[in-house]
Amino acid sequence: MASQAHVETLALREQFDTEAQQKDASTLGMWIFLITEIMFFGGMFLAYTVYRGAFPMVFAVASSSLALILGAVNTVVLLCSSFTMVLAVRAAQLGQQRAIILFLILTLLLGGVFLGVKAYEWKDKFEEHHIPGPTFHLEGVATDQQGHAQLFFSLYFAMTGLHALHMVIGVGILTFLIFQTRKGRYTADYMTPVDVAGLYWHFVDIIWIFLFPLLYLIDRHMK
Amino acid sequence: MSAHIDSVKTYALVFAGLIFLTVATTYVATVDLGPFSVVVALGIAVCKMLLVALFFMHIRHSTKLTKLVVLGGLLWLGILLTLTMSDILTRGALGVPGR
Amino acid sequence: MGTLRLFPEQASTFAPEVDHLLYFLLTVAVFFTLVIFGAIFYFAVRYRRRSDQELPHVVHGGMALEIVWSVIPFGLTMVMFTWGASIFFRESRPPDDALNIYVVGKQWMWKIQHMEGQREINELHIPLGRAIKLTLTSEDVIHSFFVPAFRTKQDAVPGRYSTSWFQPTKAGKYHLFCAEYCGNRHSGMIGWIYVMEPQDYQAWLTGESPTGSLADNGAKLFQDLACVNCHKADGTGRCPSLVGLFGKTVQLSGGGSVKADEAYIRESILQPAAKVVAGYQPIMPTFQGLVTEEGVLQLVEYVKSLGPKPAAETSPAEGITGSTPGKR
Amino acid sequence: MITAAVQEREHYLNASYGIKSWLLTKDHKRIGLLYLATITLFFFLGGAFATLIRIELLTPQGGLVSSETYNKLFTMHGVAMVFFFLIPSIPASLGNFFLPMMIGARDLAFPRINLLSWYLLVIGGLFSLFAMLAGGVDTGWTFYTPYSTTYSNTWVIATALGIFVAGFSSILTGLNFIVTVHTMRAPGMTWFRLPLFVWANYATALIQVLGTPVLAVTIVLLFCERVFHIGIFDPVLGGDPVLFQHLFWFYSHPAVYIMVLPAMGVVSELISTFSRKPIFGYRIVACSSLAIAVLGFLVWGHHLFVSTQSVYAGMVFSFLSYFVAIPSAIKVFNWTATLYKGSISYATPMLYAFGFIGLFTIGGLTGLFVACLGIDVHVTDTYFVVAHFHYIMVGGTIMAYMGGLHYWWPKMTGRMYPEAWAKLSALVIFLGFNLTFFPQFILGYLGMPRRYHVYPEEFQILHVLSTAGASVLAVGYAIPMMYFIWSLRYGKLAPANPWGATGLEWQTASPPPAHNFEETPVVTHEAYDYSTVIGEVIEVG
Ligand code: HEA
Ligand code: HEA
Ligand code: HEC
Ligand code: CUA
Ligand SMILES: [Cu+2]
Repeated sequence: MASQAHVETLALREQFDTEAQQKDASTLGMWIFLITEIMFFGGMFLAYTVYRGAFPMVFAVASSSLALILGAVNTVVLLCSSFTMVLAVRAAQLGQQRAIILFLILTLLLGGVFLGVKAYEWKDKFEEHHIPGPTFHLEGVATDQQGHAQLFFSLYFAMTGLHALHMVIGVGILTFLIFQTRKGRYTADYMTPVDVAGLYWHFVDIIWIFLFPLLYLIDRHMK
Repeated sequence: MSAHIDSVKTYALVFAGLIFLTVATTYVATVDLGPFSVVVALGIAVCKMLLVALFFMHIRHSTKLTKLVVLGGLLWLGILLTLTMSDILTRGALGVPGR
Repeated sequence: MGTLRLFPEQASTFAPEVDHLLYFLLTVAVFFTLVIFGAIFYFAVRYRRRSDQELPHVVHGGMALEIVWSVIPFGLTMVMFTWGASIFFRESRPPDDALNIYVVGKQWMWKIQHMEGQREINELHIPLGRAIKLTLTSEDVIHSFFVPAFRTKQDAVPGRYSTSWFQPTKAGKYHLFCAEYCGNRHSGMIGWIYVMEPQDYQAWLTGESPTGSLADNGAKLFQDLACVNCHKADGTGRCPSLVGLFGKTVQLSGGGSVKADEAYIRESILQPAAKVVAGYQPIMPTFQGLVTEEGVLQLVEYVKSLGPKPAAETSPAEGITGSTPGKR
Repeated sequence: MITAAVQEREHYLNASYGIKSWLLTKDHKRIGLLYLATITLFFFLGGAFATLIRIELLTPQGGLVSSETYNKLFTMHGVAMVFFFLIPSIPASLGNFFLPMMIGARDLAFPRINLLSWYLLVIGGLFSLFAMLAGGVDTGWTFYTPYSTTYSNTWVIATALGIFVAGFSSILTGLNFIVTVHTMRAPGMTWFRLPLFVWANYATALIQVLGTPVLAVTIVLLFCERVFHIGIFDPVLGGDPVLFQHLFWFYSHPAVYIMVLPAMGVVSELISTFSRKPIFGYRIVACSSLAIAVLGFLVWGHHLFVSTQSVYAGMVFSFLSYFVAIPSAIKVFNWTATLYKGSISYATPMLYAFGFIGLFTIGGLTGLFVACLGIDVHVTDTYFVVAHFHYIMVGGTIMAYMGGLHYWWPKMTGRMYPEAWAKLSALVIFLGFNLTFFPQFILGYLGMPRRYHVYPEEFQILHVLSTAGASVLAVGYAIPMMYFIWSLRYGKLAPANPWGATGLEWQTASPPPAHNFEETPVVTHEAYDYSTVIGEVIEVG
């Protein structure tokens, strides 16, 4: 086809020849972005593995000090949000504008709940002196092991913090999508942004699916 | 456009499965299975990941390329963990400090 | 400016070994460099473009060639690997009768303690012909103990012990460098290794006025830090006896066991609760911050001296042949 | 000859004017030029630091600068050269410009992300520049803990943040390239018709995407450790400083292939064009790029042989290091074999390509020395390692980069460079380079540690030779800088295909139109089929 710039639309940007090509590119782009995320969190998982292997007892005690119920509830909340997200994507595939908006808003709310619970947990940690730093102290751990316990909490905050940051970004994306949908940007033929945002949201969910057992569950029985 | 539109029922079933696994893993954590606690907890997490990835992220309808990308990502994470742990776990194996 | 030399002095048993390996690698490298440079040069001249319009015949790839030039280099690299690894493996395993010397790196000096209690800074005197084992650690950042004439190098990492060993083969004075970047005066963290004839070394040992052997200093610390109040030689009370501990396998509470080596003893002093001996309560206080790395080394040496006793008691200088056990 | 009328033709440079048309451009060609300007700046900055290092090392006492300053010099030299020059160099400038053209596309898949990644590099660069101006950093480009987290009181955070941001630039470029190669190839452009430069950049992109995030998370942890003292790398709290080294090298070893793979791609193009033959064993060369990218991830522990890494891990990493050498060897042999019965022109880019092969061979072969456990214990952290990597990075990559720059200069600017000056400077660079870095091999084996600013007198002769070489080298780099600028105005006008090359980029005008091709090309031939471009043919060979 001729290279003369055709009229650029959202569904077909200048550099692409066909809409299918553009969709393939966006989807592949998102998946590649997600594997960079795997590697990014991978560094944290590695640090966790190393230190848990080095100080299993202390990690057991520290892990048991987390609020199991809150963690489990938050997992459920996040799974619910994934469910509503997938329904939003489905609505987009079918071109049901109002359903998209409804499910996106639900997802957004659930994401908000998750962040709220997380903030509440962090606040608790703050009051209990479980924040890494000079005032750090964890009951049930010998004085010379406090450093190791602090390592657990350093990882806890780094991992949940980064996860929460991803959630915040996700919330931003959802908000953007809601406004765009209201403007009628997405149709059954062009819903790539919703689709791709869905991938992102589910990915963040998967990260939590691993953080939950690693931080809250493993070794709890050893307490 | 999208070739595959899954039914709400499929999604609901997957969702129910995910909730069930969450409850199960939380419960099992309080039971002492010795070293198997870790295995069970991570096993369940992997199952949940598969459910989300295959159904919610539509990997089961995806192109080979997408599947390859995902497997590649996991493989690379595996490389990072395995080769680093190959050092950490064999430290001092010669019975000489630092060797 | 000094004179130009191409190879460093060979002053340890490893030096000729490493150099031989180097000669092998050099031969391979020079060979391939010549082949590549030669081929490029020859082809460039022989097949230079003579007319703007000429079009060479396409030479289609040759699988046989590809295989040949992958397999031959691969074979060569495997020789390199095996040879290099075998030297490395020996460099990693000090002989049992090696003379122990303790090294603590600190910004920006090397603090060295001998078994007899002599201490040196940025200097190390050792007897010729005797295997020397260094146990290294650092008080702050990572340093690296590098003696080019011995072809050995080992990082000294804070928070852990590492080991290096060599057997000098030539008396003389050799450079000691810190090879891991460690801050401002990294290039000033240098010193000298003095390899001495055994009798000279003996004279040097006696010439220095040691403040008691390393183990004795450890024993004194053991008193001063009140370890002795708990750890009685007969093992009475709530604490394990440390007699005969070194080298033993210790059963830990909560399952598992650990070999009582230098690193374990160090950890027992600084983080006693990390590994608790089976049948005891974790009541031992931590001595982190109360005792320096050098002090810990003295304590370690003291605990080592509590046994198991070496078969024969020899003074280090007599073990020149490197066969008599000399550990005290 | 080209007439004035043709010259007036609209192309990407005159399609629009003004600062804004550059700073907001989505055209991959303009973005390529923006990168070119940025990295040139950082190269000369890094070169200025190198100059000071070499002058300082003239005398053993270290009279010129204090040790604080010296430590900052080599750190900032390494940081500027590695993160802000060499890693973006070929992919982000030449790759950005030519990868879409070579596959017959109008642009990269995500032009706005492409522009964003240039901004990220600039922002990252500004962070690091700020750190350099505010007082510098002194940790070495490797940022080893606990020195960098606890002991250094220089601008570690600002520099690390700069590298963090620049890392995202690298990730996004890689992502863009991968997607582009997968989805935007012109009709008929099958995988095994791609030019080798595209293959090389594709392999590079894989590394960027898989490796760089680990660097990013390492920097996040470093940041937390330094600011909040969380203990991750602090032995006092039970942290493991060597874990940092694992994380750092997991990225930074593969990163050396980010630096060399694109150079290999350039050289494949040059060797083919200037001997008028398809690369011998095209498929094997293409696949060995991928093999290097993959195997490159398995060897990082060879930087940790004496770091208290376990003996077994050391052996595994040494063993694996040799595997990555094989695909490199295959490439070298295939390039050389391509020359056989070719029609070899001595144009400047080809001289650089010869230089690359030779110097890369030496650098790579000495890589085998340092991968060898027995030898590395002796030479690690000495000038032997410094010589090894300069041979590959300066002797190899920069040679190829210069070659590529000369080769594509007519296409990018529409002007020819002065051939005689170019040949002269190629020669000067080659000689100056060897004089600078060959003595360092000897220095290193003699035991001269790296990052030393005061050194024993017996090493002085070799250091003086090295400094002398560096001055020649500096002259060598300054000449092209001048004639390139000169040629922008006074250079001969370039025809569309001055070298008789086969790539699609040569089938469009010089400089190319804004949308690259008047018509989307349809590819019907393998890469490097010279019978399609040579008019009347004299067969040889
Ligand atoms: C572009 C950059 C680049 C490239 C491509 C390489 C390529 C290689 N490098 Fe290098 N390296 C660096 C940049 C690079 N390196 C840097 C910057 C450092 C130091 C970092 C620091 O500490 O600051 C370093 C350090 C370094 C070390 C650690 C040294 C130490 O600190 O102690 C090691 C150890 O194994 C190593 C090995 C190798 C090997 C085996 C290759 C191989 O890929 C080489 C393969 C090439 C060939 C083999 C040549 C071609 C082959 C032939 C001509 C045929 C004949 C072949 C055979 C007989 C096999 N490198
Ligand atoms: C791409 C990477 C790259 C490049 C191109 C170079 C280029 C050069 N390097 Fe670099 N070097 C590194 C990467 C690189 N280096 C790294 C990673 C380290 C390790 C850092 C660390 O230990 O942390 C290092 C370390 C290093 C050292 C060791 C320092 C030490 O350990 O104490 C030395 C010493 O000679 C050196 C020299 C040189 C020289 C002479 C050049 C020359 O090739 C440069 C020539 C270029 C010019 C000279 C520019 C031309 C400039 C002009 C014409 C104008 C001149 C302007 C003024 C004087 C104001 N480098
Ligand atoms: C309050 C009493 C107390 C003091 C003081 C004390 N220890 Fe201990 N130590 C113990 C107890 C109890 C154990 C066994 C439980 C454990 O492993 O923590 C122990 C274990 C050890 C072990 C490991 C023994 C083994 O069998 O594996 C070593 C080594 C040791 N102590 C060294 C020292 C040194 C050196 C000091 C002084 C610097 C010291 N201790 C001071 C109570 C003490
Ligand atoms: Cu100590 Cu360098
Ligand atoms: Cu490497």
